[in-house]
This record gives sequence, structure tokens and C-alpha cells, in this order.
Amino acid sequence: MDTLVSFGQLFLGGFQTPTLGFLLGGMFMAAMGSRLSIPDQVYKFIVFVLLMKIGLRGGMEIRNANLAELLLPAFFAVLIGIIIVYGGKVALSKLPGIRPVDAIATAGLFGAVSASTFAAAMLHLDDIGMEYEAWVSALYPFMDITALVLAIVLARLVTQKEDKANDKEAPKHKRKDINIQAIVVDSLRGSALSALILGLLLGLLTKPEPVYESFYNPVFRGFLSILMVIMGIEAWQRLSELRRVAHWYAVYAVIAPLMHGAIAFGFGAIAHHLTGFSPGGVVLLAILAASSSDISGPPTLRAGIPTANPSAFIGSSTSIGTPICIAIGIPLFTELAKVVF
Amino acid sequence: MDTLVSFGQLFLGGFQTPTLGFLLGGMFMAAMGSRLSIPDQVYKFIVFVLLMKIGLRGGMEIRNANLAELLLPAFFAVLIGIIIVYGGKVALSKLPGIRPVDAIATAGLFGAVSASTFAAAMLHLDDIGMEYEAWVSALYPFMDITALVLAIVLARLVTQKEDKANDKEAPKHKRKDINIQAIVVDSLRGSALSALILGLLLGLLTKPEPVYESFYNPVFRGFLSILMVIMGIEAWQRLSELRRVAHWYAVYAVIAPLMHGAIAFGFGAIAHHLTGFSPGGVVLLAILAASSSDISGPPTLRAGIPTANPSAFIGSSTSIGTPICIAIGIPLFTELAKVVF
Amino acid sequence: MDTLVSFGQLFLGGFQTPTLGFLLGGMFMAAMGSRLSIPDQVYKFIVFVLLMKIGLRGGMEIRNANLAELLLPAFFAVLIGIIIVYGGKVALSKLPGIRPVDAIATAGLFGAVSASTFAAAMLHLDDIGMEYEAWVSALYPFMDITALVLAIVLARLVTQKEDKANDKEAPKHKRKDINIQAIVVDSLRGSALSALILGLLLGLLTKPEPVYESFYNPVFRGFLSILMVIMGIEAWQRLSELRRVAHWYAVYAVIAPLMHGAIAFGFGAIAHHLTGFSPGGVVLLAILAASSSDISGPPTLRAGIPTANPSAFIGSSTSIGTPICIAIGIPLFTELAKVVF
Amino acid sequence: MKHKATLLSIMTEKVFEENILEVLEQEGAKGYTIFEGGGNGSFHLHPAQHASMVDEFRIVKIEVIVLSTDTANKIAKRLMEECFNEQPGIVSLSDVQIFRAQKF
Amino acid sequence: MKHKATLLSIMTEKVFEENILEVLEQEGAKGYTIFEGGGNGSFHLHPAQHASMVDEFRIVKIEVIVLSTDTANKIAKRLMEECFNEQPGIVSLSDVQIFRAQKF
Amino acid sequence: MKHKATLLSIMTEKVFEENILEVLEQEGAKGYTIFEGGGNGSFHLHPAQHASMVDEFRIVKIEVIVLSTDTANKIAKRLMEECFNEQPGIVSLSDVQIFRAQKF
Ligand SMILES: Nc1ncnc2c1ncn2[C@@H]1O[C@H](COP(=O)(O)O)[C@@H](O)[C@H]1O
Ligand SMILES: Nc1ncnc2c1ncn2[C@@H]1O[C@H](COP(=O)(O)O)[C@@H](O)[C@H]1O
Ligand SMILES: Nc1ncnc2c1ncn2[C@@H]1O[C@H](COP(=O)(O)O)[C@@H](O)[C@H]1O
Ligand code: NA
Ligand code: NA
Ligand code: NA
Repeated sequence: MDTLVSFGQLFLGGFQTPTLGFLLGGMFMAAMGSRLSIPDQVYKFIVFVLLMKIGLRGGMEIRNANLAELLLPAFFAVLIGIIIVYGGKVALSKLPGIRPVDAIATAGLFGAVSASTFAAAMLHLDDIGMEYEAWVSALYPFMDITALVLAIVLARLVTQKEDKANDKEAPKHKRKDINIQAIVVDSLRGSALSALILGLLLGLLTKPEPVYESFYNPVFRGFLSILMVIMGIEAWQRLSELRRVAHWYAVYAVIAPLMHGAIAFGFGAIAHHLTGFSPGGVVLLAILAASSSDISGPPTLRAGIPTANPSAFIGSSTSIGTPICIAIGIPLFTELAKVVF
Repeated sequence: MDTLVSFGQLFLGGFQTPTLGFLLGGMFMAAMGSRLSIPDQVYKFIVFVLLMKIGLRGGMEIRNANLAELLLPAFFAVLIGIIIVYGGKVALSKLPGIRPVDAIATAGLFGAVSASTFAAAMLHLDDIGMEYEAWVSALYPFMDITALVLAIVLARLVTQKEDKANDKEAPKHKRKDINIQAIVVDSLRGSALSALILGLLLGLLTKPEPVYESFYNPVFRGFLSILMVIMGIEAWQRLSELRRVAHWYAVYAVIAPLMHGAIAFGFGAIAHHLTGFSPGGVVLLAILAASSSDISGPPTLRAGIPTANPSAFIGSSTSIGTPICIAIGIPLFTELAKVVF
Repeated sequence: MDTLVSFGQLFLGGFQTPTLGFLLGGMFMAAMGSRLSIPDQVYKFIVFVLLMKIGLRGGMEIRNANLAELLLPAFFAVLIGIIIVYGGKVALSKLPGIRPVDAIATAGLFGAVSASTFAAAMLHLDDIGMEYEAWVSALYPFMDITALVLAIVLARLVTQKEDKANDKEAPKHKRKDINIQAIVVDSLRGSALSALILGLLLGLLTKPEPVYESFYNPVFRGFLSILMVIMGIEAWQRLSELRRVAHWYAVYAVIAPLMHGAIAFGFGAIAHHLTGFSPGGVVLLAILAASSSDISGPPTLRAGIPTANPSAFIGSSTSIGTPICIAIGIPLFTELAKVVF
Repeated sequence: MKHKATLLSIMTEKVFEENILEVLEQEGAKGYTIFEGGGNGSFHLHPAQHASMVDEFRIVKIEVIVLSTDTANKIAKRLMEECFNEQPGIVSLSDVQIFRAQKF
Repeated sequence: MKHKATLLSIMTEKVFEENILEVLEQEGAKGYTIFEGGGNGSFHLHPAQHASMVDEFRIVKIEVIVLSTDTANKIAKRLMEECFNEQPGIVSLSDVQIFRAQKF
Repeated sequence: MKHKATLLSIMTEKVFEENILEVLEQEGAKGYTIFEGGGNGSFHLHPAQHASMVDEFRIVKIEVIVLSTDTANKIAKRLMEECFNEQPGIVSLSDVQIFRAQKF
């Protein structure tokens, strides 16, 4: 009961945290028909700096970390990615008016990870002083790539089955074998993961403390606030597209983040008991799962599953999934960690 | 006499203040034919951050302000907008070689407000330690929108009269009724006012102190300096267009900022005596009036009065009005406030 | 021997300095096929800010400097520019498979100056606490413009001679006289030199200390780190083009930076003994010579020598010359200065 | 498989883009593509590159492919009458060949 | 001196650019030019201007001039079959005149 | 009301833009529009997207509509002789229809 009250307060207070406030502010301005817009190039710059910051810090701290501890959470990250995509495919496919490829692409996007939501969660933990492992940002690719690859593979299998069912001979130019390695490599080369990996490497191998302290760390909060405005605007604009597709996407997009977070929280708790994974780490694992990819996921899925309708999968993720994850997921799982551990 | 001397010193010293120096530096480089240029996207990012900063600070301080005090200055802001546009229309229309629509558009632009000039004035007051009310940035839209709307309405009336005089039947597609509300709403949706309003709302409703202190406030001075360089380059480049139109525009552009500032200073002084409006607030009200819009005004007028010649109205504002306002207006009205109050 | 060891350590340690680390990081990501990219507009913004920072600081300190001291190093800078271009032309022309215009353009680019390499060298000296003269950034244009102008003039002479040899009558539209002043003015108007000059002027004539301390100085290190990533990516991408041209370019690009640096170091040592030019100043002079232009040089040479193959001159400079200069040149000449003076 | 169609190219300032898209929609154009550029015409120079204080004055080119010549002419006529009477801008038409006629 | 040639204009999302360039290369196109834009077609709106979380969905136009009508038709046919069956995009052809035929 | 005209499309590197605009002006072109892009031709790849250290090598397309075929041919000829002899770039011509002939 106390917990409920304190979560209620936290949730209301949450609207006052700048991160959420800026997100809602962006949505509000877009809803009012404002022509406010941040140039695309600035958006890319901001994302690059945020990911470098996360990577650098991770890399610098990994130097002194015991990497054996990383193994179990990394394995769980892969497992969670699989569960989300497979579970989402099954659940969504059963709903009326949803094509199998759209179900798979949507589940894939919710299985993948949002760098910006993750950054917001890290800032939140820093602000309330809850500690977490240095290497937790390195879990990102494990869940992200697993989800995207699995989604693309599942979609190809479905398409091949359909083609066979229709007794259509697949045209010559269609690659008949599914090259998983190619998809993995392609994911790693995306701009978001590349920036994170570059940051990790530089943090690990060079001594970037001066530049981290004089630039990447101080601008983090400000850049994140601008990113939230951009995401808010985008969320509202995609909503109109989402309205054109089946309503069940919206239902999924409300439930999925919290369910995925809860599943990951469970796995995190196991790792906590087995290997001493920190409460803050558990929260971040939950947010990795709860978030849905906004930068590299959409184009990867677009290229990998061209027959899927982007209005469906991007709309449900950007317009509903991400705001829910930031507004409810972050405070919820943080509070849960305080209570449980 | 002392005052004159001290203003003389201030004015000369003014060329050494970075704000004005960067503006003149940009003009100088452009005059020398330099290919120096700041990308458009960076310009937009800088403007967004500056307006958010002004808005956030305003919003945070409004929380504890007595908003009743805002009423009289807000009313005056509207009044000043009307006086400038109407007065400018009458004055300019009498001059030879100036078409009525061009007169109105130019008066409209000088009645509207420049966010960058306003930012420069705020920084100047901060630097010399002259205090001003928290909510003074909220006066911006009152004057800005009034001026733009009035100009568009006056121009439509003129065009309709002309059409009638020529016995031309207005084509079917021309909207016959002037929809004031639509123009107001459209102005509020412009990118500059939107950023300011977003900042105000976030300052008022969330607790953005950490992000304000770690990002928006520290970069303010640097971003403003870059904006000044951009404005200087633009000022010089537009000068060649201004040369192609009637010389009277230049005369108006030299006199108008100081006259408008003086009128607003007078109204401000009344508010000072009636409601205790601060001297710094009076200076800022004068600068709102003295400045002419450089971001949202031009496109709003272009769309609203397509027959007006942008070389005339943008040229006089950007090339002459704004530099005069920054170089002379800001030190002049600040000094005046020191002497008068 | 001690020196050798200590240079060896420095060199290995160098890979850990963030500047070089970020450069290599960028190359590595590009080599891995990453789609990481920083928008062009951000690149331009960063370069502008870095050059303004260098200029502002130079300008602010020149106020109290004895400018007579500048004369000899400036003369040397011009001389070095001439030596590099003329020497490079002679050396490269002798190699098999290299056309005269390509030899000249390549030598011109290596004679010109890289603002980013220069910035990296300044940061390095600041970090290790080696002092240098305030006005050393003002030497930049002397060497840069000399090299570019000389290269263009030499190329035109060669082309005219060839045309005559082929008994071709030069088409009417070809300018027959070589207008040196026009090339100099055009160089000064380029975006990089313009930003540097603007910074110098503002530092000299206004009082930009507050904006320098609150913005330009604090972001220097961070912006430089991003620039290094961009340069690393570019270095790798241009490598594939370089491979298509004669291998001798690569050989030249490895040797030239160190040789040019050594020559300039020699001249600097003379100035040190004659006029007390500081050791740090000597290092920076060596780096000016060792670096090859990456921003304004390529387009100036492209426009001035359109028959030269950009894959050759840009490839050798960007892909090999600059990394060598940053990785080896900067630590080498710094260490040399410690030993020699 | 190949069909004749008409490509309408409309160049104007960004600030007037919305009006034009409205006309296109009303006349039943099924798609369009917009490119930003810089330009020079009877009105002032529109720089494509450097920071312009007035981004909305940038030139845009709107390309619309329509199947029927009539529709093309009707769109062109309406634009010339309703938009480019007072506003800067030009409209040009040319013949192209397209596939999948039902899309246009 | 002037030669007849065919201009192929291909509009699609950036994410599919690579596939298309591959086809062009295989069919021996000697050059191409790419422009970014915004667009609207049967699929969702592609805004040209504001920060889009999904830059790769931006519209690109690829222009290729080829000398032989056969090559042009072959490229168009392959693109319609292999790319624009499932993906959004349109291909149009038009007649142009060029110089220095050996370049195309 | 509709008039025949010629559209000249000139693709080249930005660094040569100025020269070309000079020729256009001398030959009396009344307007032009410039688009930035990326391209690939006989010379090296011009990436449209990522930060290029050499922005001036980006490809631009200059579109000019002129009323008289003679002017079009003369411009094309001069460009081929004076500019595209040594510099990379291509010129193509095509037929378009325009309105308000006095503007071109
Ligand atoms: N002859 C032309 N050829 C190509 N583009 C043109 C031409 N004339 C005008 N334009 C474009 O149309 C815009 C508006 O032209 P105007 O209405 O003449 O001001 C210009 O800024 C150019 O971008
Ligand atoms: N009729 C058209 N005219 C010009 N561009 C079009 C047209 N139809 C589609 N497009 C462009 O092609 C893209 C893909 O179209 P679609 O395959 O219909 O989604 C759109 O985003 C537009 O940029
Ligand atoms: N066949 C072509 N079709 C379209 N654009 C081309 C073609 N050939 C060349 N270009 C463009 O013209 C530029 C210069 O070509 P080049 O002179 O071959 O280096 C290239 O970068 C392309 O943007
Ligand atoms: Na997820
Ligand atoms: Na005003
Ligand atoms: Na050099």
C-alpha cells in the first residue's frame, strides 16, 4: 500500500522530471499543430554524442570490471530478445486484422532496444543515486541484434511458406537462403550500435577522461532534453498513421513495454541472486526489454521485411510504446527495485 | 552632459562587447566577400536553444511571480504593436516610390519582435546587473502577433479596395473574409514562438533547473555569439537587395527602431509608476518594440501578403533595423533607464 | 638512447591520447564497414568553432605581444611553403606514373595547412604544459596561401607549356595571364581562413573573454574529438580511391609530413636562436609544415587545377599524410623540442 | 506495360508549398515528390547553402506524375491562376513513360 | 554532336537505394546522380524537413542517363520486377539529348 | 498559353558552379534552380550524405529552362567547350512546356 502510494507520488512527480516533461512538451506542441522542428542533422549529432557518452563511460569502467559477471546477464539479454519476438509474433498474429509479417515486424521492434530510452533511464538512476554495473550498456547489442535478426528470419520463413502455399515459384533474384551472419553484421554496422561500440572501445583502450569530463558528460542532460522534444513531436506525428491500422497495435503497444520489462526484471532478479547483479543493473535490463527501437530498428526491419507496413510497427513503437516506457516503465521498475531488493 | 559623455563611452565600449563585435565581424567578413557560412541547421538549433533558455528561465520564475503585474505591460505590448504598424503604414505610404502593400509589410516586420535581439538585450542586462521581471519574455507574443496580424489584415483591406477600384471581380478562390483567428493561431505555431512557449511551459510545469544549469544557461553566451555572426553575414548580404528598392526604406529602418523603442520606453515608464514595472523590464519592453522580426516574421508576412516585395521588408529589417537596434538601441535604452529611474 | 626510449613510450602512450584514439577509432569503424556518420553541417559547425577558438585566443594574446617577433617566423612560414611545393613537385614528377599536374597539386596540398591537425597539436602542448607564442596561429595563412598559390601558378605554367608543345592554340576563354592577387584573395575568403581571421580580429578588437571562457574554450576538446572521428572515417574511405592511383603517392605521403616537419623545425630553431621563438612555437611551426590541408585546400586546388586528379592529392593527404602527422609528427616534434632546447 | 504520362514540375518558394499541395490533392494527384534547392528568378536570389534567416524562402521543386493529360493541364491551369499570379514560381510539363498505370 | 538518350528517374526510399544501385551497375550504367527529397505516395508521408527518427525512409530520386533504349528498358523492367514489386517506388523514362555519347 | 521550351540539366561538382552560372548569365538565361545531390561518374564517388571533408565536391544539378532552342544549344555548346572539357560534368537537354513565355 505504501509502495502503491509512493509509486503514485513518483508517477505524478515524474511529469515534473525534465526528461518526461520534455517528451510530453514535444507531443503537446505537435498536437497543437506547431511547426517547431529540430533539424535532422542536429538529431543525428545529439544521438551520436549521447551514445558516445554512454559507451565511453561503460568502456572506462569495464577496465576494472570482472567480465565474467557479464556472461549471465548477456545470456539473459539474448533470451529476453527471443521471448519478446516469439511471444509477440504469436500474440499479435492471433488478433484480427493483423498480417503475419506485420505482427513479426512489430514484435521485432519491441524486442529491439531504444538508445534514447536507455539514456533516460541511466540519467534517472544517476539522479536518484541508484548504482549499476559499468558494463550494462554492453548488454544493449545482445538483446537488440537478437530481436532484429529473429524477426527478419521469422518473416522470411513466413513469406516462403506463403509463396509455396500459393504455388508461386519464388523469382530467381530472391535470395533463397537466410544469411543470419549477414544480418548480424549489418546490425552491428548501423549508426547507433556503431557509436556505442566506438565509445566502448575508446573508453576501454584510450584515456578519454578529460574529454569525457569536459564535454560528453556535461552536455548529456541538455542533449537528452532536446532528444526528448524530438521524440515527443515524432510520437504525435506518427499517431495519425497508427490510427489508420488495426486498433490492436495500440493495445499491444500499451501492454508490451510493461510486460517485457517485468519479464526482464524477473531474469535480472535471478542474476541478482546468482551473481550479485546490482538492483540498478536489473532496472536497466528491464528498460532494455521494455523499450522499443527508434533509430536503427526501423530501417533494419524496413529493409529486411519490405512487405511489412511501417505505419504499423513504427507507429505503435514511437507513438505509444516509447512514451509508455519513459512515463511509466522507468519509474515503475526503479520503484520495484527499491521494494524488492 | 555627463549622461551624454557616459553614453558616448558606452557606445564606443559597445563595439568591444562581444555581442555587437560578433555582429559587426559577420558583416565585415561578408563585406570582404568571405565564403564563411554557418549551416542553416546549426542556425535553427541555436535559435531553438536560445529561445528555450529564455522561456525556461521565464517559466521557472513565473512560478513565484504575481501575474496581475503582467496585465498592464501585456496590454501596452499590444498597443505598441498597433501603433508601430499603423504609424509605419501611414508614414511609409506617404513616401515616394513605396507601394501600400510594401509599406504595410515593412511596418509589420518592424512591429514584430526579434528573438535574437531580445536575447542580446537580456544578456546585456545580466552582464551589467540590471534586474528585470521574470515574465517579461512572455510579453513577446503579445506585441509580435498583434503586429503581424494587423499588417496582414491591413494589406488585405488595401488589396480588396484596389480590386474594387479596378472593377476587377475577385477570383473565386480568393478567400473573401479575413480570418483573424487563423492568422493568430498560425503565428503561435511558428517555430520561434513555439520554442519560447515550450520553454515557458516546461519552466512553469516541470523542474528543469538541473538541465537549465548544466546546458541551456552555460551555452547561451556562446550560441548567441554565433547567431550574431550569422546575422551579420545576412545583414550584409541583404543590403545589396535593399539597394535595389526605394531609398526611403533605409531612412525608415534607421529611424524606426529608436523611435519605436522610445515610444515603448514611455509606456514602460507609465507601467513603472503605476505598477512598479522594473527599469530592466522597461528596457526590455523598449527593445521588443525597437527590434524587428528576423525568424518568424518574414515567412508569415510572405505567406500573408504575397504581393509585397520581400527585398524591401526583409532588407530594411535585417540589414539596417537589427544592427541599429543592437548597436545603438540596447546601450541607449539601458543608459536612459539608469538616468531616468 | 633515453630519448629514443622515451619517444617509444610516448608513441605507444600516444595511442591512448584521446585525440589520436578518436582518429584511429573513426578509421577502425569505417574499416569495419560501419554506417556511422556525422552530418556535414555538424562538421562545418565544429570546424568553425575550433577555428574561432584558436583565433580568439591568438587575438586576445596578441594585444600584449611584440609583433616584431612575428616577422621572422612569418617569413620562414612563407619560405617553407615555397620549399615544400617546389621540392614536392620536383620529387614527385620524377616518379613513374605521376603526371606533372598531379605532382604539383599533391605538393600544394602538403604545403598547405590543416586546421584540425594544428588544433590537435595546440591541445597536446596545452596538455603537457609546453608554452608557445600567442600569435603562432597567425602564421597559418602565410604558409597556407603561399603553398596553394604557388601550386596553382606552377600548374598553369605547365599546362601552357604543354599546350604550346602540342601546338594547340589555347581556346579564347582561357585566361592567359595568371592573376596571383586573385588567387590570394580567393584563398583568404575560404571558410577556414575566414573563421580564423574573424576569431583573430574579434580577439584583438573586442573583449571576448566571457564568451571564450564560457563556450569556445570548454567545448574545444570535445569538438576536436568528434572532428577526429570524422577525419578517421574520411581517411579510410579515401584510401580505396588512393589505391587506384600510383603507389608512389603513398610513399610520398608517409615521408613528406616528417620531412616537412623537420625542415620547419630547423627554421624554427634558427628563429629560436635569433629572436627567442619559443620551443612550443617551433613545434607548432613544424606541425603547420607537416600537416596537409583538409578543408580549404582541396576545393581551392580543384578549382585552380581542374585537370589534376583529386583521388591522388586528396587521397594521399587525407588517408595517409594527416594520420601520420597526428600519430607520429605531433609526439615526435614535441619530444625533439624537449631534447633540443 | 509502359504508359504515357505527364510530369509536372513546379518550382516555388517553400512558404507556398502548402497551397500547391492542396491543389494537387483536390485534383486527385496520387503522389508527389518534393526537392529543396536554391534558385534565381525574377525575384531575389535564393541561396541553397548558407544559413538563411528565412528558410521558408528556399526554393522547392514539386514533381507530380499524372496519367491523364487533362488532369495535368487542369492542375497547371489552376496553379497559374490561383498561385503564380501573385507569387513567384513556374510550372513546366513534360512527357514521361511509366509502369503500373493504376498508381498514377 | 547531340545524341538521343533516355533518362531514367527512380523514386524510392533511401533504405532501398543500395539494391537499386546494384541493378544499375550490373546493367552497365556508367553514372548516376542521387537527390534527396520528401514525398507522398501510396505509403506514408515522407517529411523532407524536420528531424525524422527514421532518416532512411526519406525519398531519394536516382537519375541515370543511358544511351541505348534497350538498356533503359531492361533496367526499368528489372527494377519493376525485382524491387518495386514489394517496395514502394516508381520508375519513369523520358527522352533527353546529350553530348559525348561515349560517356553514357 | 502553353509554349514549347527547352530544359537544360547540368550536373557537375559544386566547385565549378560559379563558372557555369556565369555562362548562363552571359547567354541571357532569366532564371535557374540548383539542387544538391550525390553522384557517381567517371571520376570518384560523391557521397550525398555523410560529412565530407570536401563539401565543394558534392554534385549539383542546375536546371535552366529557356524558350529558344538556339539559346539552349548555344549554352550547351559553350559549356561543353569551356567547362566540361577538363572538368567532370554532363549536360542534357529535353523538351518541356511552360506558361507565361515572357518569363523565360
Ligand atoms: N528559367 C528558369 N529555369 C529554371 N528555374 C527557374 C527559371 N526561372 C525561375 N526559376 C525558378 O523559379 C523560382 C521562382 O522564379 P520567379 O517567379 O522568376 O522569381 C526561381 O527562384 C528559380 O528557382
Ligand atoms: N504520382 C507521383 N508523382 C511523383 N512522385 C510520386 C508519385 N507517386 C509516388 N511518388 C514518389 O514515390 C514514392 C513512393 O511512392 P509509393 O510507392 O506510391 O509509396 C513517394 O513517396 C513519392 O515520393
Ligand atoms: N549517366 C549518368 N547519368 C546520370 N548522372 C550522371 C551520369 N554520368 C555522370 N553523372 C553525374 O555527373 C557527375 C560527373 O560525372 P563525370 O564527369 O562522369 O565524373 C557524376 O558525379 C554524376 O553525378
Ligand atoms: Na525492447
Ligand atoms: Na518591434
Ligand atoms: Na603543410
